[in-house]
Amino acid sequence: MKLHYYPGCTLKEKATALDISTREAMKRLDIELVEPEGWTCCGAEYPLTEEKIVGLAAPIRVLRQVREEGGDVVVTTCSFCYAVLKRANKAIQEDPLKHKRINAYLRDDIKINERTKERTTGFDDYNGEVKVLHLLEYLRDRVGFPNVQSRLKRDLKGLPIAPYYGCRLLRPQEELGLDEPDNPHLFEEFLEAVGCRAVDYPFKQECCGSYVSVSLPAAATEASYRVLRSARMNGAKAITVTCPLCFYNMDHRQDAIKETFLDFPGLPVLFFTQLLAWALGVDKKLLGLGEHSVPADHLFSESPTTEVRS
Amino acid sequence: MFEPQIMCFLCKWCTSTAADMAGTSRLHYSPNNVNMRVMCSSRVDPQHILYAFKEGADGVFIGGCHPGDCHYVEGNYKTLRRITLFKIMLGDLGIDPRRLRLEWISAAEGKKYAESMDAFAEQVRDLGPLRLNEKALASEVVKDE
Amino acid sequence: MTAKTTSKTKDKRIGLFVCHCGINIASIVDVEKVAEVMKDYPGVNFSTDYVYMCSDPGQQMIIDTIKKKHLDGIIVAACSPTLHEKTFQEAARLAGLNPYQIEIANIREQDSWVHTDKAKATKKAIKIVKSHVAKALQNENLEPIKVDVTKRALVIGGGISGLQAALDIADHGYEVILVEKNPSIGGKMIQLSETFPTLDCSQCILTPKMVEVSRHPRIKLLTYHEVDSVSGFVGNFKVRIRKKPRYVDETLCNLCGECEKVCPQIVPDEFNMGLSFRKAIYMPFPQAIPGTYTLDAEHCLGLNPVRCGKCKDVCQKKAIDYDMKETIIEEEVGAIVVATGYDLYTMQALGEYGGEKYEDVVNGLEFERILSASGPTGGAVRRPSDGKVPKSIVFVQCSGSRDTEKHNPYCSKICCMYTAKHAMLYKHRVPDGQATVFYIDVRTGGKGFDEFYQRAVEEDKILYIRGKVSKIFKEGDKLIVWGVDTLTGKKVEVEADMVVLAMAMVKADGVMDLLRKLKVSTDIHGFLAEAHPKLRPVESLSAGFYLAGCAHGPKDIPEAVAQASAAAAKVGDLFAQKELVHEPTVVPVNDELCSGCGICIAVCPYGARSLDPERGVAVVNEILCEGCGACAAACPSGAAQQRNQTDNQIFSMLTAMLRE
Amino acid sequence: MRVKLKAGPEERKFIQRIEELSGENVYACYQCGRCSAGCPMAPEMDLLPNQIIRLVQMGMQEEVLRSKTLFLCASCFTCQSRCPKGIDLARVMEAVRHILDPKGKDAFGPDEISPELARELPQQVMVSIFRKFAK
Repeated sequence: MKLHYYPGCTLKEKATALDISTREAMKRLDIELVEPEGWTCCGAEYPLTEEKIVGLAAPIRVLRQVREEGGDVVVTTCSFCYAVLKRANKAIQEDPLKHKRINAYLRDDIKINERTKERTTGFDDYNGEVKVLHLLEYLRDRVGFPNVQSRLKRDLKGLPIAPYYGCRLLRPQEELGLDEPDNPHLFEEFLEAVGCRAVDYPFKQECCGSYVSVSLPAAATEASYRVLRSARMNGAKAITVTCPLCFYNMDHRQDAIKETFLDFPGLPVLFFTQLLAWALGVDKKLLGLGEHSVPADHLFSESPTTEVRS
Repeated sequence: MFEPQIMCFLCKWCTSTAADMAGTSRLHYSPNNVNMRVMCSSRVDPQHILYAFKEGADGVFIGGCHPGDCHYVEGNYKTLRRITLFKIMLGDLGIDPRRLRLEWISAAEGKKYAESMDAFAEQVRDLGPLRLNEKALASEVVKDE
Repeated sequence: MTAKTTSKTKDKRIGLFVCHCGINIASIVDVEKVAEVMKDYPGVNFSTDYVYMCSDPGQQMIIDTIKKKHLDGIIVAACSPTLHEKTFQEAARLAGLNPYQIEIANIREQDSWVHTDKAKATKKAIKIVKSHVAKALQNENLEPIKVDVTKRALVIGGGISGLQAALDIADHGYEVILVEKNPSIGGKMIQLSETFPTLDCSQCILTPKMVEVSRHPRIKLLTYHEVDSVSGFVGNFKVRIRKKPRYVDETLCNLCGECEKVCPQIVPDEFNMGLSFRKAIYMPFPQAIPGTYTLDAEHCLGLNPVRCGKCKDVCQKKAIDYDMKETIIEEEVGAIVVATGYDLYTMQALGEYGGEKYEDVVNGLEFERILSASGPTGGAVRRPSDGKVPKSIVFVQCSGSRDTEKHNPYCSKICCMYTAKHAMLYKHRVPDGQATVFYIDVRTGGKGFDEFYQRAVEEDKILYIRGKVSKIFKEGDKLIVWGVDTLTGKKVEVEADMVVLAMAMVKADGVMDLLRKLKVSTDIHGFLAEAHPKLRPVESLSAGFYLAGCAHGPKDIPEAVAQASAAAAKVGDLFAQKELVHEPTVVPVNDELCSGCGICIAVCPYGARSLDPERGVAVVNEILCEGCGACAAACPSGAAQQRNQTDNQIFSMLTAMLRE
Repeated sequence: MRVKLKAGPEERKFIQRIEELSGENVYACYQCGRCSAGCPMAPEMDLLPNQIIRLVQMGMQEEVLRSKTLFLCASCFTCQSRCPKGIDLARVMEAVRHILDPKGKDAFGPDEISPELARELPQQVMVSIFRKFAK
């Protein structure tokens, strides 16, 4: 089965682990991921003021391309891409002015006929036909967690893992509708489905510091520290994320965190797809564990905690 | 200058009281209107409106309580639905729908009532007299009933 | 469809009386001319003008003329009917004329006072008068509709509001049926510890009232009963009441308590808000009325002597009967007081405060039980998780209130006061403890309320922080509260041992089903809607229903009691009448024209119309009809005609006014 | 220092502009402070989020525009998700940054990223920070 997949820029450069593990895991579920032809950056930030609506052009172009290729669903794993694509899609569906203006921007895009190589313009208006789903949502609603469970090859034996939602998966709820912002369950259900034990801790929806880590690293250091500390205090052996930026703030910058907060001994950071791929029997070499600053190898040892089933 | 005849159906609880208040406040407006007091704006049947046009009204005005304030719980919502639909029908009958106006005027809004009377008279004045063939049409419909 | 007067009305003799109102009318409207012109108008038999029609000589002139000229109807062209319609109706009645034959033509407020052009104003006055003549020619003699009143009241709800309403009505001398769904009366108030602003013990002031209700000769107390359905109308309701099986004969039970001792089933205790346990056979609380045990079938092992039967075995009075069945009682009443109370908004909705995940985050009612001498801790402040005495408690006001976005937009009104009380009582019991209150505003409108709040701050040194808490979470055995002090602009964090959320008051659980059966309307939050927010605050829009207490909206005890007494007084008003009198200008059905389409039934806001299944026509309950006329306008066949404002009358008036 | 409250055309224009750009009704705020209570960046801010919206309500343009807070908001929407009045404060912040001209010392320029850091940073964070805080 083919499924449109929008990886986003970071997955092709700094977070290839997320990309590779996603692909490998989906193969095991007999799903072939197809990237929309000529996709571009989604813009990373959904434009929050009325005058910046040109920022909707990039995500809408991507979604329109999915539609042109006959797709009715596109999945993402990066939380930033997810939020931008989903919110842009909703804006086009619900705001006639945005619909009109964005389609006017995009009408003159060049269309190339596959067969004749003829170049023309004139796309039909994009009306929000494509459904944007996060991979977690896709697994829950389309594949079904019981189906995932039935295909597991390795037993994670209730490895205690802290799910980390961060900001962009949950908020604004009115537009994303993935889960309740202060009482979410989706990630926990996923972790239980792949054989882990979801650790409950109060910082799962707190911000990691996001892009402020570039302009004011100290603030992000503290924000990330609070999340990691809370996860660890509640017994997590690792924290899982969906977003490459959360990964960067918590994994790549964990040395800085340890330097600032001497009481913190460290905590591995994983992409959720690494756990999924591993549980589905993907080879350890294909999990991209080399990208981690905080070693996470020990969580993926064949024995004695895990074993490959027939 | 053409002076239109305006027929007003005013609900007893709000708009008719507002019309009284315009009087006690000695507000002046042009004397084009004649009023009929009904218990609720929802008492006004489209037939009454057509009949008023047939009998010589150039404009018909309906005044009710503000949404949510109806003395009879929800009569004004019924009026709103009825009049919205009926305006479309009026257009089909060849009567300019602007000749029919529905306003929410509370018992405290004497000023709004006086202003509405002037504004509506002005509007109907601009539209001119209801033309004969329109009247013929109106009477046709009324007979069909 | 044409507007013709019937031959009968042609013979009517109409009199016209045009008032000068001093110069109020006469300076703009040529009143003599109006009277003169109308002399020859069809149907007008007499026409005159006079300087003050409402004066005694003016009224006498009307009376004399009606008699002398044998008038069948009169028009008084004068001021607005809101001023003197009653005056002239009374005059007509004295002259032997049916008051519904009086027409008031408003030529003052809607003519002379608003226009300046004399000729136009006079012309308009003539049109107005003509229209009323056209109407008067078709007016019928009407008599007010009368119906008997059953002088018994039903009170639904046995909380403080229901108890007060029942007592007052019974003291007025009328019989009352008080229905309470729980095993005992007492409601929420019996669960409270001490009451603001006087700190008197809630149980101490309520139990005497409960006893009084149970002993009152005119009150029939039906606990563990629910209202099943209501039919009929004001003064004449038929009520079906469902008696839930208690499985204990309350007349036999002597409260020996042996059954409770042997019962193996342990259930969270509702009276203590689940902070302690009871047995499946239980007495809700020691002062419960009626004083009897109740067997909770939901938690009992199965009402089957083979499976358990221990309680039955030990009951010496043979009061326990597993075969008790639900029964239906029918009662006739004339008025119904709805006092169904409230519940607290669920903490589950507040995920950021843990959403019931943390045992030591409790709601206001749970804290009342913790403070109460009859509560699970005997009045000692101990936290639920481990029984430790909390050294720091954070109180969060407006939890779920004043939140237009996700929760309840309204202010729950009593939380400011009970939070001050909670913090104060806590400090009295744990003097070295820290009480911190997060608030947005402190609202203390009420007698002695602000003084009470100031005492809490000044004498008990309770720290009030102006800001709303964003998040509460657990770290170790502490609860971390994230708030802000907007007065200093500082983000604050408090380590607390316990948190009390002043949860919003919401409609009682499951009350909507009942309210739908009663056909009483509510606001969008499910609180009962009053007939008028200012002038009829204790009556429902549906005649014969009265509101009391928090079923109508958040309120404190004195306010609930006042409203209950007011509702009782209103019931007294109703019962003081020999018979009910109702405006006869209703909308009856002409059976010959009615096709039974049912449109009028759907538009009626009062449920006054229904379909007669045998004859296939609409029928009207004239007592319920308020005469708005919406059905008359909606009726496609003209079968629904409003008395004295028929379509024909309206058409005639339009012709009279508009045809040049 | 006593601050003189003004409600002249300039103040009204400022408030109106913020409302137009953000699509939020700043007067809906009743200053409960919940946004500040939950804000992850609040410890670094010179004005708390609720103070920003308060100053906008009062038309105190200068104070708002020179606040560091504008360049600390991480658009995490925690305030939005808990605001009892449903105000999206991230939108208000973005609207204020939008009308800020020049962007001032707290804004962020490309020269502040060293080549080493640029090699390490995820792409999305660079796009984000320039979209939000660019000079």
